[in-house]
Amino acid sequence: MSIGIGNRGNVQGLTTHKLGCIRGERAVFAGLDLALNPGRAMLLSGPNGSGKSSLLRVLAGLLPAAGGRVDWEGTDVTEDRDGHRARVAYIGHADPLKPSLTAAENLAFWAKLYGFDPDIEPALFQFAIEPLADVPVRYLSAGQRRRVTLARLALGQNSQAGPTLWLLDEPATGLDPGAVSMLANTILAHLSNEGVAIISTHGGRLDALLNDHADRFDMHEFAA
Amino acid sequence: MSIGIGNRGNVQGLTTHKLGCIRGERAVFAGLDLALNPGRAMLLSGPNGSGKSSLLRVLAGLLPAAGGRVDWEGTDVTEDRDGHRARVAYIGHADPLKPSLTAAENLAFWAKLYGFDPDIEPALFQFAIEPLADVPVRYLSAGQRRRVTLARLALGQNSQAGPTLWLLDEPATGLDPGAVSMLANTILAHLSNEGVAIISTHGGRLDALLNDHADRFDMHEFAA
Amino acid sequence: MIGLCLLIRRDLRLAFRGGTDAMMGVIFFVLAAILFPFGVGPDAAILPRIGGGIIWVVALLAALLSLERMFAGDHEDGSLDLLYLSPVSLGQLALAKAIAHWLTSGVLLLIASPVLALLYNLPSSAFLPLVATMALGTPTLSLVGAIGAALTLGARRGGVLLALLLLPLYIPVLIFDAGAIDGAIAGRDITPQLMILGGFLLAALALAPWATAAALRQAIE
Amino acid sequence: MIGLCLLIRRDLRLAFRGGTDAMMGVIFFVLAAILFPFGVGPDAAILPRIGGGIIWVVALLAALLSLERMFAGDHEDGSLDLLYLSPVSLGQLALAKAIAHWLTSGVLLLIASPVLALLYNLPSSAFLPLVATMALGTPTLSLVGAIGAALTLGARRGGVLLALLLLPLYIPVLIFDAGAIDGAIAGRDITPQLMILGGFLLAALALAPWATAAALRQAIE
Amino acid sequence: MLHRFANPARFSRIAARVLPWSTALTGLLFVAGIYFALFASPADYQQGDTVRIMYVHVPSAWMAMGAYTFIAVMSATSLIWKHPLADIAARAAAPLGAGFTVIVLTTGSLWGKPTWGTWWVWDARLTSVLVLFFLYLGHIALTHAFDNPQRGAKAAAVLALVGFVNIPIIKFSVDWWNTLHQPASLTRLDRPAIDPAMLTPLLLMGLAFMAYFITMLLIRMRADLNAARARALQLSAAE
Ligand code: HEM
Ligand SMILES: Nc1ncnc2c1ncn2[C@@H]1O[C@H](COP(=O)(O)OP(=O)(O)OP(=O)(O)O)[C@@H](O)[C@H]1O
Ligand SMILES: Nc1ncnc2c1ncn2[C@@H]1O[C@H](COP(=O)(O)OP(=O)(O)OP(=O)(O)O)[C@@H](O)[C@H]1O
Ligand SMILES: [Mg+2]
Ligand SMILES: [Mg+2]
Repeated sequence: MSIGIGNRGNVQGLTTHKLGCIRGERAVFAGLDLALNPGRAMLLSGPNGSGKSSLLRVLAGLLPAAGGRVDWEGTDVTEDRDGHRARVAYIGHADPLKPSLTAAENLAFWAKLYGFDPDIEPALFQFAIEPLADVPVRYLSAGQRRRVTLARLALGQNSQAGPTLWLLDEPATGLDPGAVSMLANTILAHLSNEGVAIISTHGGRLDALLNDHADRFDMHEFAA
Repeated sequence: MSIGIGNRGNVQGLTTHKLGCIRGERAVFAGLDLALNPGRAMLLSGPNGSGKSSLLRVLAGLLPAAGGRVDWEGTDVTEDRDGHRARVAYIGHADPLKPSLTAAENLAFWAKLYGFDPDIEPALFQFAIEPLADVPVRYLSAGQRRRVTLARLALGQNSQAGPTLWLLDEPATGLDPGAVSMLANTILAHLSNEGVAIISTHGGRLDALLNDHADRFDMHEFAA
Repeated sequence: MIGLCLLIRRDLRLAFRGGTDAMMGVIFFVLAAILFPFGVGPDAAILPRIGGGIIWVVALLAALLSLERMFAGDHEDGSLDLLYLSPVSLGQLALAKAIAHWLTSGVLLLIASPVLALLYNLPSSAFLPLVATMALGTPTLSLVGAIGAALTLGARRGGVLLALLLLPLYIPVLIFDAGAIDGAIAGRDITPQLMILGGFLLAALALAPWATAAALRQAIE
Repeated sequence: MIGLCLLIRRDLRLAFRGGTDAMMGVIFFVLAAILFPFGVGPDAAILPRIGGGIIWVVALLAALLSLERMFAGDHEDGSLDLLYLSPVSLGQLALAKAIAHWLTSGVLLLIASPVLALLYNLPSSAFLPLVATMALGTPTLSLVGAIGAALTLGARRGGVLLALLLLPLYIPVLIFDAGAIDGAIAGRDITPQLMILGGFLLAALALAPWATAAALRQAIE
Repeated sequence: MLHRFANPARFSRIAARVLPWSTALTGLLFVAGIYFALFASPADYQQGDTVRIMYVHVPSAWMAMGAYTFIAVMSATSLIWKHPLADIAARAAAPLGAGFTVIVLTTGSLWGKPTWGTWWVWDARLTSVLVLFFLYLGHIALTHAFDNPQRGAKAAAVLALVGFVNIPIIKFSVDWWNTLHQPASLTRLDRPAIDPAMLTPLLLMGLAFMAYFITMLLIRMRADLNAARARALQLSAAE
């Protein structure tokens, strides 16, 4: 698990130290150490309720850690919250899309807000949803919605200074095999760009496609 | 695809004839014929937006067919809507659970409303969620919620005269491998009971586990 | 009948746990009634004059408030599909929802109204008529409201539409309610108004579940 | 600044497409104003007497109405997480939401109020003060309301709680507004009241976004 | 009888044949009605020339109520017999009825100022007509509030049936409550209590409004059917 730990002076990528998380007065995990070098993905597995989503939220800074610390390149991320937020791309279980806006409007909003390249065409193309660009999200099927959500990753990737730390919570939910390949290619391109990705998963095509570039991490061991 | 068609006099299970579906003034599929014998499952595959969910809703009677007919044991289901509703167990993309009620309260409500056995313990047990019985659904993880939704199937199964036609829309979404096995076992028990199940899927563990008892059906061919 | 009770119990439980904003109604009712004296000024002469009317208008607005989400939650999370597939008919569902809505808004308004009557210094002869009109009128609001809630389910701009649809249907109830209270204060016999309100209620009981069920059937797709 | 405009534009677009119930406010406002004469009775003498107060109470209730879902949609679908992670600060988000809320409720109320003044037969000397108090008061309602909306996000019985929290904060605004209108009708100078309302607005502008941001930070978890 | 027109194509053919006649009839009736109303009828001994407002006010009041009744009947036809043209007829009639209602309200107000000294009072008849206007608006809004037009039509049909209770209230409000407004003088069960010199223009204008309604209804229904056909062609071309 501990790749790259040791020479604290010149640590790269993401490391956590004795990280803990409490939700609703119950400890979800504790004493969790992980380390991830640039260019690598980490596949987070573990049974339902083992705390994968919670861990990703702690890493994103959305949930306060109950103990321990998260470091980026050796420095605690809580010291520079704005810097950390600019580094993170987070995909949760839910699709943050407005049903009454079209797919293109939804994406364009996030692109502009994050200061990404406002040309969303390539991102739509990357997930094969150009034909749906002008359809209100209300009418999209479950998998089509997920594609629109994921196209946000492509937006950041196609811009300079996009996020380097991708935190993806079961991103392949509802995707057909073709779309899973598109997602895998997007992630691989990110990794080849010295990016870091942590991806929760229950196994499946995405795991297989990322296998050569990913470490595995089982939450089960850290259940509190 | 057409297993059991031919002797219309004594048709068993579910058949459709030239079934069509229109959503938002656009034809989703047309001229769809399928037939399914008791004791068999059908794995519905197809790219995102190909109409798997729409087909399941038409079969459940939730969405009106735009053309063609759905027969159960040779008679049109629209002739006896109440009888058809009593026959159907439907699992959609969304989890019909109230966040403020506990898992047990949610399940008990559906059990009583459908006239199933009000003892929900075995169903909770079947999906390994007994420890969560008294937790409000608001606090459950994505996979835990899906398990509670699926436990409804077990409820009907453990009662006499439970539904015979199961329509499951990507039921394994968010489940860990252990839970997928529980689901597969539940489905297999249903099939061995002369039940019928139509299951939309994008491939994965559930497909493999059901392989010996399932036909496959690709929506792609019927895209309108 | 079992299904009806079950559905009502579930809605009440959800309201109590804060799953819906049904309780909003009473709070709104009380707050609004407190606010009006501030807005109008605590003129001792004018409050009793307008009190009956204000209490009724606020009750009506309170009923309107919690209506929008009467079926919306069940629609969004797929529960409505399951309710439709269950042995309980949509008419029973409509009736159960209206009863639950009334129990979480109308009944509480009914109980709160004498207090408000005191606040507004209404003459004591107006107390009984106020409670009587509330008892006859608020169930009608819930029943008719259910139609509107079902009709606008999934509509663009549902909330605005709901208000637009219900306002004209609520006005007759309001006219007779206010008329009864004014009549009582003036010492007139208010039996005719109460009869008409009772007639509205009976008509709503007979027609509203049917109309609501027809509207719900359209909303499931 | 770009972020602020972007957020406001998005909320306006959502309101226009019916994604939120922001428009509910005005409709509610107009409807309520139409209803009161029914409840109170079409007494030509009493309506102008209470009209100013009623208009303001209804405006306040209308503001309250659309507040509950100010952040709720973004909270439920995970948009709030992304807004927090974006370069825009939560304070800017709070300000943008309050401005969008005001544009979809306050401004429309402002425009509708002269019409209502006509309906209620208010003396013409009350028109300008009514519009002036609306212009100064409604932005305060939106800004203060944002705090309440953020504080009650995800709370059990959020709506009730919101009303309870905001009522005491809204009452001072109401008192000075109604005071200004009454004063104007009585021919008094209303500059002091307008100054105080302006003071409220400035204080709300300075403090509310900050408090809202703090509350939002707690709601994300 | 109704089912003879069930076929939209046959309806279109019949409408095409009727339209020129009804258009001409509408024009003739209006010319005659306006002539009698403005020139060939006496001014009222009490109200003077303002009484001529009546010749617009009263016919449009009849048509406002008549159009709603028509919509209600069509809605029942749509919900019970699923007649394909009923939804289209209801949808076509609603804006016309709303227009008549606006005319009643404005002419009433204009008439109210000189006779009652106020534009508006909250009395039962005026209020119930305002309610009718809201019902029309609700019907139109509901028809267009859904992305699926079918759903909008059915929802509006349910509303139309529910709202029909308002029609008797408008009609009898003047009898049930004593109000400022005129009670029925023409459409009552015993003899009309109106001067024949005023009756002629009133009846002519009533017929003119009715002919106008039928003409516009046919035109709107035909346009609606054509639009549906164009959409269907477009969809089949796209496949
Ligand atoms: C906005 C205000 C008004 C509205 C909404 C209104 C509405 C109506 C309606 C719905 C009718 C049809 C009654 C029926 O067929 O039974 C009617 C008829 C009539 N209205 Fe008005 N009205 C208004 C103002 C006035 C005024 C100011 C006058 C004149 C003083 C007036 C005089 C009449 C007369 C003479 C009739 C014919 C009654 C009959 O012969 O049946 N209306 N009005
Ligand atoms: N309510 C709706 N109104 C209009 N069109 C819709 C609606 N729901 C779905 N559609 C469209 O109908 C098509 C079929 O959708 P459906 O949900 O059946 O697909 P699916 O096969 O289940 O896809 P997925 O694998 O993504 O779940 C899609 O193209 C979708 O955009
Ligand atoms: N908001 C919350 N409040 C309290 N407890 C929570 C909350 N969210 C999750 N939990 C609990 O914390 C634990 C971890 O949940 P989490 O969502 O992180 O699991 P997960 O590994 O992502 O599971 P899944 O595979 O089902 O998505 C679960 O037991 C869950 O019940
Ligand atoms: Mg998770
Ligand atoms: Mg689907």
